[in-house]
Parts: sequence; structure tokens; C-alpha cells
Amino acid sequence: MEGASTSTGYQAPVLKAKDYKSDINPIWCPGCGDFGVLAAMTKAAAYLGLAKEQLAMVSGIGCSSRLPAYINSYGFHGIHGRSLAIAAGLKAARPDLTVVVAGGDGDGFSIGGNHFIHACRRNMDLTYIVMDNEVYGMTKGQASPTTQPDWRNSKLTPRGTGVRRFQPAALALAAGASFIARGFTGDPSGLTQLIVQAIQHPGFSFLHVLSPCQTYQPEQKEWKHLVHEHAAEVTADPIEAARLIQADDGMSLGVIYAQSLPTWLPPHLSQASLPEIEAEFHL
Amino acid sequence: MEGASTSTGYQAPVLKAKDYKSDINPIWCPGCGDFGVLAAMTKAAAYLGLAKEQLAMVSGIGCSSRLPAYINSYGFHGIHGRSLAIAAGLKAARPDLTVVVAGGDGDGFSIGGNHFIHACRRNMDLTYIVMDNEVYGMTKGQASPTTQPDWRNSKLTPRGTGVRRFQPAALALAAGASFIARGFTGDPSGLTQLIVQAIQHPGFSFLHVLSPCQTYQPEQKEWKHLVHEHAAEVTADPIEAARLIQADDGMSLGVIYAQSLPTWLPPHLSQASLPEIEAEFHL
Amino acid sequence: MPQESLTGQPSRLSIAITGSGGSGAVTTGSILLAAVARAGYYGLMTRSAGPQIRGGESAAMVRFGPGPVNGMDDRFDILVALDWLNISRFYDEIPLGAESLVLTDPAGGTVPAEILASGAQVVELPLKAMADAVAGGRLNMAALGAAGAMAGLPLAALEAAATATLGRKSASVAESAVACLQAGYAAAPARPVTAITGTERWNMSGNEASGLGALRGGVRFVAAYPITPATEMLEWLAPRLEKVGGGLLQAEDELASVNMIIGGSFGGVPSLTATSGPGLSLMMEGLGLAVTSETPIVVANVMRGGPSTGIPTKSEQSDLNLALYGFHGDAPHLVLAATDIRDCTFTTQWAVRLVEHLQTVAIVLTDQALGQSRTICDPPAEFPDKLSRVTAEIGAEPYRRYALTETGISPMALPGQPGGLYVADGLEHNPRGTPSSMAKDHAAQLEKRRRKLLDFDYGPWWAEIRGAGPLAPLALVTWGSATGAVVEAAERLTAAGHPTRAIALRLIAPLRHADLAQALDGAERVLVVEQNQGAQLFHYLHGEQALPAGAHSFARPGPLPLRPGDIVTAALATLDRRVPAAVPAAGTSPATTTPESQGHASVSPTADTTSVDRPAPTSAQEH
Amino acid sequence: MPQESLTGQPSRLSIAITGSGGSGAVTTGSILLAAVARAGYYGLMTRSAGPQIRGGESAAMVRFGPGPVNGMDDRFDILVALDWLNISRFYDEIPLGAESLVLTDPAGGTVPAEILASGAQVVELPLKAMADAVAGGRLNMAALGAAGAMAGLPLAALEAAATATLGRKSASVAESAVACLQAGYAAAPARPVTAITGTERWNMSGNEASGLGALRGGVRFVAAYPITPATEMLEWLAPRLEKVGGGLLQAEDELASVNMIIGGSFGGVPSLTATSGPGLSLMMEGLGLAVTSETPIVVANVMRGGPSTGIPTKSEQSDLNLALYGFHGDAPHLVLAATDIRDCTFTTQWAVRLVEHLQTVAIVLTDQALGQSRTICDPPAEFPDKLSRVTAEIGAEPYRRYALTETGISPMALPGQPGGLYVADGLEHNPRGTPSSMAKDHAAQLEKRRRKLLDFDYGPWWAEIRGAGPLAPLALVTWGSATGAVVEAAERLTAAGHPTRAIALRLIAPLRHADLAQALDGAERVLVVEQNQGAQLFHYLHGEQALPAGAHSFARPGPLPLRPGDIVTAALATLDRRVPAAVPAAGTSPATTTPESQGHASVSPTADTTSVDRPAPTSAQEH
Ligand SMILES: Cc1ncc(C[n+]2csc(CCOP(=O)(O)OP(=O)(O)O)c2C)c(N)n1
Ligand SMILES: Cc1ncc(C[n+]2csc(CCOP(=O)(O)OP(=O)(O)O)c2C)c(N)n1
Ligand code: SF4
Ligand code: SF4
Ligand SMILES: [Mg+2]
Ligand SMILES: [Mg+2]
Repeated sequence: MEGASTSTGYQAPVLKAKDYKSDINPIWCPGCGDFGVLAAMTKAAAYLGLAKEQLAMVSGIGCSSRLPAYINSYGFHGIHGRSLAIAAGLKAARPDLTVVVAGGDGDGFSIGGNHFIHACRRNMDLTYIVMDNEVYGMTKGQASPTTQPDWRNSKLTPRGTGVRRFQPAALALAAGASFIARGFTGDPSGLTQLIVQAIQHPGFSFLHVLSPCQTYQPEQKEWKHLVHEHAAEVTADPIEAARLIQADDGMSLGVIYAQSLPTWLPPHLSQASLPEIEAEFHL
Repeated sequence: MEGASTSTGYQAPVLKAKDYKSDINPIWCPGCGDFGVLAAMTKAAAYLGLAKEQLAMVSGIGCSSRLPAYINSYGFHGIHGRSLAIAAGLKAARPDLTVVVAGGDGDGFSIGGNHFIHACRRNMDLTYIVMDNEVYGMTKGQASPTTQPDWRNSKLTPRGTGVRRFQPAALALAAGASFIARGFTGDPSGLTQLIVQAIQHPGFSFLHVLSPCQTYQPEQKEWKHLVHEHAAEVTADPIEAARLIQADDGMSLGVIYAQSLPTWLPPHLSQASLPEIEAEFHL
Repeated sequence: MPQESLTGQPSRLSIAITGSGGSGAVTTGSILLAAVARAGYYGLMTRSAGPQIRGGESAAMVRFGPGPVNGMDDRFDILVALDWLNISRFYDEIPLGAESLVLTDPAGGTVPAEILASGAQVVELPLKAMADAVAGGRLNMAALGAAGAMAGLPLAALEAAATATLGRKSASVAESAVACLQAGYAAAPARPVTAITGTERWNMSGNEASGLGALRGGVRFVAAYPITPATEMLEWLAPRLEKVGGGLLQAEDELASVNMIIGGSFGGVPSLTATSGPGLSLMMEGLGLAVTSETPIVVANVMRGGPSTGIPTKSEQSDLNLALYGFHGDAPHLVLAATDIRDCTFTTQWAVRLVEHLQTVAIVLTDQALGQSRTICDPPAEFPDKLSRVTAEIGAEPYRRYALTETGISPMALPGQPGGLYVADGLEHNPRGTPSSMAKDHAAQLEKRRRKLLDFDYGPWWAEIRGAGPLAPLALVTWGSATGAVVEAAERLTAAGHPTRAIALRLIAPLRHADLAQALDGAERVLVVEQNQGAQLFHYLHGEQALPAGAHSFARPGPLPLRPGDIVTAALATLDRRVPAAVPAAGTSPATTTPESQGHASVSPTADTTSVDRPAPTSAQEH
Repeated sequence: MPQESLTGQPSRLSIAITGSGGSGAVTTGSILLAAVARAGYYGLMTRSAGPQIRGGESAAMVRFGPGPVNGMDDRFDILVALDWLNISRFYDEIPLGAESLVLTDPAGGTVPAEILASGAQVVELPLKAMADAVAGGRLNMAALGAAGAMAGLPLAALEAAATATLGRKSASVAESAVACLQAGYAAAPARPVTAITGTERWNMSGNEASGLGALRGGVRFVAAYPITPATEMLEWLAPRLEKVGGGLLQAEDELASVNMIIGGSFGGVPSLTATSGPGLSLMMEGLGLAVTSETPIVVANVMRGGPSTGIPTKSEQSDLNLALYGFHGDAPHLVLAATDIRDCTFTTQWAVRLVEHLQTVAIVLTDQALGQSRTICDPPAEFPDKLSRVTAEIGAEPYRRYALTETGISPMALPGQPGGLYVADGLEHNPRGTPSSMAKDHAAQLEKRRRKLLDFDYGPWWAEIRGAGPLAPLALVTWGSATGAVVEAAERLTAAGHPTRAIALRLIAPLRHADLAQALDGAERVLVVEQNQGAQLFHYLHGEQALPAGAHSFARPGPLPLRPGDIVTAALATLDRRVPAAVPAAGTSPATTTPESQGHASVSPTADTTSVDRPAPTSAQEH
């Protein structure tokens, strides 16, 4: 799959997609959507010509959060729900790095929900890829915040959750994200392009990826028939974006919203010496 | 102030507003907006004729979160950011109680942000009153998620946060709240009415209260000149509500959105005996 | 097959079944366990799995015998290798000896050198051919039939177990399985079948047993967030809580779940959550609130390998420190540990009753080795006392939620009760509940919260004491899933002429000083046994000054289980050693300076240490 | 006023200033502290405040003398009562004796009975009238003038201090203040002024001192969430980090802040966060990730009253258990404690250097009594060693992030470094960093993470040792803010004919066994002193088997400070007592069964206990 990077029509990169693939075997189930994100990420890195040592992949815990180990770059496989916090600290300390954050719907919208909305608001220059399979894969199939309310396949919620799902794009917009897009692992070249755009966007880019779980959500094999192009142009108007997202079925693919907003970084103002600072204590 | 409950024109309650006021002296600074919420809450309770022992006030930590101690009912003054979780558990266990949750912008939107969005989504029958003073009062004046990005009065963020503020109503809507309103402590009878409506609404009611901090945000004395009636009718359409909220200046008072949506409660299905359940283990 | 070739205790047999993804090792083990139950035996099945979500290699280990089985043996009598793929991930978990038998199909490849190195005898059978001869036949069922014969199980028990388990899928699957079973059974070198008349027994996992204990204790509200290996407890509870008029709320995270159950309990409904290490870490602030506001709650913590995400699918006893000490401020509370799978029911039930009565927090420790293992056991014991919440009677006096009573237990009003209005608080408070920052209120409430736990009479349940009676000169002290191996070690030591008693603490905090001192009375040597690196119980007991000078520690981290033979070796080393001087040796903490990394038996208080049966790893293999 | 009427050590004087909201007690105290500095003295100012955000009652306590002052005295020589409102909230914090002087204006009401009960002499002055006579005059400045005279301070020092402090507001405010000062000074019974030539000294709070230590250690990234009493450290750091090319990120919560600094440190920038108990509880999962992924970070934990929200504005040393043990899994790390305000700089700097070198977590404990107090002290010491991060040199061999080295320290590659690519992980891993669930990888990495901390040579900084030298038969062991009072108690005991040494641990974990054994060598009695209920250090040291049998504990919770006299009393009781038998008494934990709630001096290991100077509260007053 990596070899296909040239066939996507991008300019020939110095490094090939396969150079961004590590030698560690994914633990994913055969057919897991996350393989598609891995492939698209390596192609996007190749397209962008990222130096491997300037790329840092940060994640939480979950099947999807295993991604960094499979990419030939620096990485941090953190704890459940905290990937965005690790990434924010890394970017604040090392603005020179390209920091890409990856994880699942449970990691990002359930336990990590607070960091998600605050990352949107803070608008640091991070790319956040959520592989949404509407389930907790790694803990063997419980409902996540994006699971259908009437999904009865988990013993933990035997009659379904009875709770409406989050619309991640709506939440991201309301929280202040400056780039919102949706991709699908069944559309590899579209996904690659979206990752490229998300990384290129200055500020917080939220890329919602529909990534089917073969094992606990086998019905998601139908997604390939349900997805469709996002009908509207990319908008920079939050009012218009809110309308589009609220009206959307959650299966439209493409960039929905992109706006240029101030990004946050610590100032690294000056280089005073410590004795200068210590002088304030002198009597 | 409590004696004024009859002058608001409501029907005469069995208990008067002052009966809902405890004998504990608030620690609040003179002139703190939170006094207004205390008064309005007691009036609303009186208007609704709530039995004191059927009312439970739950809060986190902050100046505003001190509210439960000043109300003559059951209450839980919990820990910072977790009031909605305590309240959800209480309501799940005791659906017969009227559970009102109170706290500040830091408690609710910063450390408590995840519980806020999930409470909106879960839509349990809770009333959530956030006393927003755009600052951490109790810890002596740091920026909260609703503080203006250029507010320089905290040593922690000496050049301002540089981060856009949350629009709490937008977040609540995107997260799935079924009732969204905004009140102002400078408008006591309006605030009382909003609390009444919020409690009456079946499902999660989010009441965003502009509650000035005399000490760390003295400029908020100007709010009385800036607030205005919410121009539109209450809408039940999330698309319309999203448009209204995105276009709003955040100072409009009234009910913005109210919709009837399924509320979550554990089922309390049946009354099987334990031996029936234990039978499954028999060989 | 001659019976004499089976080693260890002839009355018990250990069988391991390994295979790569899809080979059906765990199903085979489950059917084997059901079969030994039908044959009248007691049994235990533990599991080991790789990190893959689906299709990874896995192993099922079954041990059975005529009496209760609460731990694995030193070695396996029979290894059933469904294939040899990924065996390198498992062979350290499946110790074999020269007396062991290895059942394999030569068509599946040659026996790996690591296995042959044990000296085990290889039994070759054409399992694949047998399965292929049956329509829809599978190799694992032929292997099970052969293993059953080699283990001396009646064919009928195997057939019935397979039919009951697989018949749920379809009748034809069950029929093919039975045909394969029969073929394997007929072809294998058989051990004579022993007839046993079993008494009433149950088949349950530790997580199920804990769930039942919660229900028996009266828990009717659970809020939780999934985490391995605690999830099955929650999955068992969710539908059953509904059946008894309660409910489960799936929370957004552990910060929510612990605070949700605080809310539920404040409302008067006994409440519990279940989690594992990372979740427990996140709950500590909430648990402090429950302690301070005196809101009763139970946390069932099913331990896994730590620290951090560690080894989430495997077992370790390394969350004891966190459970004992992981609070900011002085926060007395209860820590309990179940001593075996069956005891998960009793200990959890007891914990619920205790917190309800004492208005505090209990952390109940089990682990993956208990939670995800299944036992064939006697029906679990019931906690006999009627301990319950002391509720307020409202009289003429104004109600004081945190009144300073004789017992330290302040009667609790429940929302809905007129006259009992109060605000629960995590701020320090006076007896009425009003926040106070005065030293005298702080002292009085701190003392009350400590005293109510110390003064309570916990009865005889604080520990399980087994073995050679009070005069045994050697005492083994342990807790949790290590108990089975420790009890077995004590039996072997006693049989070998070293009378040994085994003490497994069920109530770890508050420590029952007098009870423990009595249980240790006359013991000349004490060895504290546990499955972690830091010798956490050993240090805790020393911190409480509850161990005699010269007590020893045998602590080894997971995920490999502690085996009775390891403990016997460590205990014999302890007996060999002279009682050391009473002053710490220069510069070293006894329990932290042993050169071995896989285990250490350290002498206290000198730095004199003994290496256990494994060599120190000099480098670690990558994969 | 006759000098002889001043008690205690004549070379040091203690002054308390109390008042209700708006009376300016804390400003008065700050100016007094600045004045003693100008007069050449060393000094210390602690503060106490009620729960109100603004306008609550408050007290400032100042002690000064010709040498360093690190703790408060048993009693105050002078109480300056700006008014008597809410004095009931304070009088237990302001012990007075018959030799004490109480300065008050009779126009402000009569002296309360609690104050008179001490037998203190009352000095009445028309302070209000003096202030009213000056345009814009304020009572607190007249009182300060009078108190300055009574304390023997030069008027010029008071004037200069007031002008420097208040002149920032406006020149006229300063002028009125000086006029009031002069009036008060002239009217009061004066103590002779002693001339002192001060050396170079600094004026700093503990929180500022910790902040400076962070900067000196090299910290350039801080992420944090505000919490009392740690906020001022962050507020001091925020603008100053920017000045030295770093930055501070205000996080949404503590879960974020700890993980943010893990990210920053992974990026190669030394990183720190500051918090207090509730925040530390929330950080524990993240700290476990830092330990396991070997990412260096420092947490400055400024303790307050616990458990739960407890008493957030006041001091206590009760987070030690959490700092030592609050991790799931086995997670070796560093715990340090600053011994006084000035030492906050050194200890924090040392902690940063240690974690950078050892790739681990350090929790640095201070408390409200250090953090929010100000000192006039010598310039803080610098940590002299050049410890820094061991970074990877990439060669021909593939880089292995978690290589098993001799020291246990694996050279760390930094993002941006070609050839050093790796993925940091909280899952157990092999040397390369690939997740592994195998026992041998787990054992090897656990051992490496333990060994690197145990084998390191920490040098002479592990403790401060003071007092009567190695042959003193009595040793007091303590930590943190209790150190000042303990050192003073040792001096008094030695002066009274009981040679006593004081040992204050700066590095609490890993415990330096050999160093401590040497420091305790020859001590016949050991008393462990700390400000918490649970005797946390005492139990830890016993758990580490680092205390001789018969060590004693003096542990009392906050918020009242431990005073030298309390410690002397407890130590004398210890000396009186015979060494007890070596077996725990039946049924009781020595440190947890004392009848006193305000304090207990317990004998180990019998349950023989001594009551300290305060009676047990039988009921608590409501307010
Ligand atoms: C604090 C904590 N709580 C719970 C867990 C257990 N856990 C691991 S992964 C996971 C959910 C993963 O779901 P998602 O993020 O959607 O990833 P997926 O596996 O579906 O890709 C959970 C609950 C944990 N590791 N840590
Ligand atoms: C875990 C934790 N972190 C931090 C704090 C400190 N703290 C107490 S109140 C507060 C902020 C309060 O702000 P807000 O909720 O807006 O309430 P306000 O005081 O403004 O009414 C903070 C940060 C705490 N108590 N617990
Ligand atoms: S369980 Fe689902 S999400 Fe996880 S690896 Fe398998 S298919 Fe992928
Ligand atoms: S600090 Fe502000 S929010 Fe707090 S009590 Fe004072 S005025 Fe109210
Ligand atoms: Mg998922
Ligand atoms: Mg606020």
C-alpha cells in the first residue's frame, strides 16, 4: 500500500511513504479501518516531505492510539484521554516540530473530552486525527459517545445507551476549532489529501475519520455505501458552518470549515539573565 | 430581599423564599453577583413550592460553589469540577428529588468541561446554574475559559490569555443540551423566572448566569448597561439555535432554546430475587 | 498411559492448552473446565492472551482435583499444543518437567527446542487427520478428547460439556465436536478414570463473583468506565442490576464514575464502581471526598500489570500502595482483598456492608488472575451480620450530620427526610457540617474519622488462616491471588517436616494488630509473599510495626504467577538463615537492593538476600 | 518599657498583628518585616487568613533576630490588635504568656477574656485618635510605630520600609503613614534600639524561592492550573519564564497540566508544574506515565490542610503518603522536601537537576507555611553539580531508547535528532520501546527504573543535620516546614543539658539508608516530628526499617504550627520513658490509638503514649 504514494499524483517526495512506516507489526484485527489511516498518514508525510525527526506522533490508549508505534518518527503513546495535553506541551516547548495527534472516539470524546474542547479553543498548531469507529475497540466493544443510542451489542448497555450521540464536528466548531474536516478510511486518497490539508493548516485542525471496526461494529462495512462528498464549499463563517454541521448526516467527507484564527504559543520573549531576575529579592 | 418574593407577582407559596435561606453567612465579598443567585434560587423554590427535603443543591469548588450551604435544603459541596457527576449519580439513584447544580465558569467550563458536555448529551433531568464572572474568584483572580483574551489583570497570564473565549451556550447546544437560557444577577425577577423554567424543564437545563465579581472583575459593573433581552422567540430547532447563538453577543437574556428530548434514567426494571440470579452459576 | 508418570500431587492435574489466533485454546479450556465439573471435581482455569484484540495467540490453563483448587501448580502435567506458532510468547508461562506430557500433532510442525529442553515426554497424535475425518470437525476438539483421556476424565463428561457449550451455537457444531472428542479420546494413551461424587458446586469467574458480592451486599447503583480486566464485572452487573431494581450508568471517565457513586450513595443507595490501576489513580481525589464527607462507597479494583498502562492484560499485585496511601491529607479508609475467586463474593459483600455502616470508602483488591479466571467451587459464603447504614432519627435537637458520637459514626440523614437537611462537604467542617478552618474542628473530625474505623469490631473475617496450627514455627503472610500458592506451599512445607501456617489478610487496612499478633504468635520465621516488585505488603506491615524483626520478604512482579514451589524454595532459604542483627545494613533498603530482577527474597533488616529460581536477565529480547 | 519583660530568647522577638477585614494586618506585617530587614536583622513572616475572598479577618506573625529565623516561637512577645472582631477565630494561633505585651486602643473595645486569660500585660494607646490626627492617617500605621518602638526597632527603618512599600501607591499615602508611625513610635513604651550590621540578605517568600529554584535548575516550560497555596509560585514564574525565553501554559485542569509538562520534557525542555493536594491527586496517573516512559518532570506540591478540600488556606504536612506511594504499579521516583523558605530554592533546583539526569519524576514538598511566608535570609545556596540530561549519541547501532545500561540511565534522543526516532510508552516495553507483555522485559525495565535511583550518589544534600553533634543521645528526625521548630527544640534541649541532634530529610525517597543510619548512630532515643495526623514519615521510616526499635513519634495535624516548646515537651517525655519491648502491643497501632486528637507523641512499638500540651477537645464549637 505504501508503494502507492506515487500513484496519488502528488509530487515525488524525497522520502517515500514506506519510509515512514516502522517495522513493528500492528496488533489490529485484519480489515481494521486504522490500517487505512496508517497508510494515509505515511503518504501525507511523504507528500509534505516531512523530515522524520521533525514529526512527532502523539496518542492516547485504544486500538487507534497504537498508531505512533507504526510510524517511523518520534512519538508518544501516552495514557487514555490525554494525548492532546501531551501534544500541547510538546508544541509549546518545541514549536519547530510537526505534531500530529491520533486516537479514537472513546479516547478523544469520552475521557478526553475536556482536552478536546480546550484544544479547539486554544488553537495551537496541532493536527488531531480521531479514528471514529463508534465503539471502544480495545476494551472489547462498549458504547462510545458516538455510538448509536439503540446499539445493543454491549453487555454494559444491554438495551442501548439511550443517549444521543455527539456530533464531533459540531462540538469542535462550538469549542473554537479553526479547521474541521471528515475523512473515511475507505477513501484512501481523499483521506491522504485531508491529512495533508490538516497538517498544512496553521492552528488546530480536527480531522474526523470514519474508521470501521471489523470486530465490534461489523455493520460499519456498509459505510462505504453511506458516505458522500460534503456538498458545500469550505466555509470560513462559523454561523454557516454551524448550520451545515447541524443539518449534516455525519457521513459527508471533505473540509467543512477552515478559518484563519490566532494560534497560541508561549512568547519566548527575551533572554534575560537569572541574576537580573534575582535582583528583585535583594534588600 | 427574601421578603420580596410576594412582590414578584407569583402565587403565594406555602413556604416563603426566606424559608429556603439557611442561617450560614455567605463568605462572599460585599456586592458579589452570587448574592443575586441565592435570592433568585430561594424565590424560585418558593414559587415552585418545593419541599425543602426534596431539593438537593450540588456544587463544586469556587466562590459560586459555596451556594448550597446558604440554601435550606439537602446539598453536596463537592470537589472542583465534579458537581455534575455527583448530581448525575444522585438523580440516577433518586429520581424523585429535584436536583439543582450550581457553580462557576472555572468549575464548569475549565476543569469540569468534560462533565458539562456529557451532561448535556445525557440529558438527565438536572438544572445547571453557572455563575459566570469570567474569572477564578476563589483563587484570587485568574483567567477562566470565558475571560476576554486581552484581560491582563492576572499575573498568571500577564499579557492576557490570547485565547478566544468559550461561548457556553454554543457548547451546550453542540453537546446536546435540551434547554439553554441566560440570566443576569442584575435582573432578579427575570433570573427567578429563568430558574423556575429551568427546573420545570424535563431534561438537562443549562442556565448561564452573568454574575459579576466585584473584586477581580470590577469592570463588570458595566454589565447592567450591556445586557439586553434575547430578541428571538424560544426555538426548538437546533439549526436555528446554532445560528442565533453564533450570531449573539453573549449578553442577551432569556430562554434561547428548549426542546423535548428523551431524558436518561436507569430503568429500575424489575424486582428479581438474588437466588434467581445466582442460579446461573449452578452447575 | 501409566499413572505414575504424573508428578506433583497425584490427586490434582494441570493441563495447559496453547494455540495461535483462531485455534480455539480458550474455548477448549472452558469445555475442559466444564467437563471436570461434570466429573465431580473442583477446578480452576486461568488465561493468558497476547495484546491483539482479536485472533492473537492465547493459552488456557486448567487444574482440577477432588478438593478446592485455588492456584496453579509448579509445572503442567499435560501441555496440549494446538499449534506451535508464537509459542515463544508463552513458554515461560508453561513450565514443564521431565514427567510432563506434551500432546501434539506432528503434522503441525516439530516440537520447539524450548519445550524439549524441559525433558517432557512428547505424545504425538494425528489430531488434524482425526478432525478432517469429521464433517466440520476441529483439531481442538480432537485434542481435548485425547487430553481428557490422558487426564482420566470420563468421556461422557467431555461430551456433555462440549454439547452444553457449543450447542448454543448450533446442534451440528456440537455433533462434530463430539465426534472429534471421541476420536481423540480413543486414540490417546488413557489414564484410569476415577469416579468422584461431587457436592453442589458453582462455576464462576472472579469478576462475576465480585459482582454477586456487590448485589448481595445491597449495591443497587453502579457507575463505571470500562477498563481491562474489570470490564467483565461491570458487564455482568449491568443487566442483573436492572433485574433487581437498580441500574448502571456508563460514565464519561473515572473522575465522573467515582463522583457519580458518591452522589448515588448520598441519595441513600449503596453504590459501587469497578476499575483497574489507571482508573483508580484517577479516582483518588473523589475517594478523598467520600472519606471526608463520610459518604459510603466501594471501589472494586481489579489489578493488572503496572506502572502506567503497564501490561493491561496480565496480572500483578502492585496497586496495594495506591490503595493504602494514595490520598492527599490524612484519610483513613478500608482496604480489603479477596483471597480466591469464590471469596470475591464474600469480601465484596462484606466491604459493602462495612462502608454502609462505617460511612467510609473501601477499596477491594482483586486482580486479573482472580477476575478473569473461572473456578468450580463450593457456593460462596454469605456475610452473616446485618450491618447497615445508621440513619438519623430527627428529634427536637437540630440535626448535626457530623456529630461527635461515641463510636465515631454519625447518624446520616437521607434526602427526602424532613428535618435532616444538611450539606455534605469535603471542606473540613464542624459537627453540623459548616466549613471550618479551626484547629479544634479539624482535630475532632480527623479523630472521629480515624476512630470509627479503629474501634469497630471486624470479627473473625480479617484473615484466612490455614495450615499447621498456631505452633508452627514458620508463618507465611500473604494477600489476594497469591493465597492459593501460599496455602499450597504451607501444606508442602508441613508435609516435608516444616510445620507452616499461612495467613492471608482479607482486611489489610486498618490492620488488625492484635489479631495478627496472635496469628503470628510463636512463629520463629515470617515470610511475606506477594506478586509485586516493591514488596508493598512487607513494607506496609513493617510500617505498622506488625512484623517481628527478621521477617523476610518474597516479592516478585507479574505477570508470571507465583508458584508453590517458588515459595517453598524461598521459605526453606528463610529457615536456613540465621536471624540477622536488628540494625539496617549500610546504605541499602533490604527489599530494594537484590540483584535479581525477576524476584527477590530479602531478609529483613539486613541486606542478606536469596536468589529465587530464575536467573537475572542480562538483556531483554525485542520483538 | 523594661527589656527584661521580654521572654524566650532575648535575641529574637515575635510580634503578631491581627485585625478584621480591611484593617490592614498583612500590610502592616509586610512593612514590619521590611523594617527589621533594614535594621539589619533576619526575619520571618507567616500569615493566617479566614475563608473569605476579600475583607476577611487576618493575622500576620513576624519574628526577627540577629541570625536566621526559620520558625515561630512558642509565644508572642507582642500582640498588636488592630481590632478585636473575629479574634475568636485566631486566639489559638496566637499563644501569649504572662510576659507578653498586648497593644490595643481602648476605643476599639475591651480586651477579650481569652486574651486576658494568658496573663499578658495590656498596653493601651489611643491609636485611632493618633491616626485621625493625620490627614489620611490609618490606625495600623500608628500601631506599627508603637510596636516598632516596643520591639526596639529604629524609627528610620520603619519609615523607610513604609515609604518603600506604600510609596508605590502614592506619595501622600506614604507621607500619612510616616506621620502615623512617628506618632505611635513616640507614644509607646520603648525598648532600647540595638544596632546590627546586616550582611547581604534577600526578602523572599517560599513560593518565590521555589520559582527561583526552578529557573536555576533550568526549567523553561511550566503548565499549571491555579490552586491555593501554590498559585503564587506560578504567578511569580509566568512573567519571569518569559524573560528567560521560556513560557507558562495555563491548563484546563491538572490532568492536562501534568501531561503537558510530560510533552514539554519529551521535547527536551526541562519542565515543571506546581499544585497542592487535590491537584496532586489528579496528577498521579500522569506521573506514572512519566515514571514508566522515563520522562523527567518535577511537581512542586505546596501542601495545605487535607483530606479532600480540607482547609485550603492553612498549612499541614499531610501529602507525604500520596507523594511516596500514590502510584498504581511499582513506580520508583524521587520525593524531596525543602527544609525552610530559603531552601525552597536549593531543593527545587536540585530536584530539577536530578530528574533531568535520572529521567524520572520528583515531587517536591513544601507547604502553606513555607510557600506563603516571607523570610529575610541569606541568598539561597546554589546546587554546585552540573547534572544534566544524558542525551543519545547516534552511532552505527540502532538506537534503543530504553537500553539496559550499567547505571540504569538510558541515553535519551530528542525530537529533531536524526537516527534517534522512538516512541515513548507507558505500556511495558523492551529496550527499544516496543510494547511487551513478557515477564522478562517487565522484570528488566522495572529493575532498571529502580536501580538508576538507588545506585545514584546523591551526595551530602540528602538531609540537613544540626545540633549537638554525633554523640548526642537524642535525635529528632523531621522534614519540611517543621524543621525550624525542630532545630530550635534541639538547641533548647541541648542548652538544657540534653544534647540533641536534628535531622531534616531533604531527599525522602529513595531513602538514603546508610546516610541516615550514620546520622542516627549512637542515638539512644529517636523522635520523629511532623505536622499530620497519621505520623506519615514515622510509618514510612519504619516501613523502610530505618528506625531503631523504640523510636517515638510526635505527629499533630495542622493548621496550628508545631512550636519548639511542644517538641521539647514531647522529647522530654521520650527521654523519661524506658525503652519498650520489641513486640507490638495487642490490637493497636501505636501511632493511631492515642486519645488526644490535637497531637500525640506515641512510643513505638508499644501503645504507651504521651499527651502533649493541649487537652483533648470534647466537643467542637459551631460557627
Ligand atoms: C484511565 C483509563 N481508563 C480506562 C482505560 C481502558 N481503555 C483502554 S482503551 C479504551 C477505549 C478505547 O476506545 P477508543 O478510544 O474509541 O479506541 P479504539 O480502541 O476504538 O480504537 C479504554 C476504555 C484505560 N486504559 N485508562
Ligand atoms: C483539583 C483542584 N484544582 C484546583 C483547585 C483550586 N480552585 C478552587 S476554586 C477554583 C476556581 C474557581 O473559579 P470559578 O469556578 O469560576 O468560581 P468563582 O470563584 O469564580 O465563583 C480553583 C482553581 C481546587 N480546589 N481543586
Ligand atoms: S477491535 Fe476494532 S478497532 Fe480494534 S483493531 Fe480490531 S477492528 Fe480495529
Ligand atoms: S472574589 Fe468575586 S466571585 Fe468571589 S466572592 Fe468576591 S466578588 Fe464574589
Ligand atoms: Mg473507538
Ligand atoms: Mg468564576
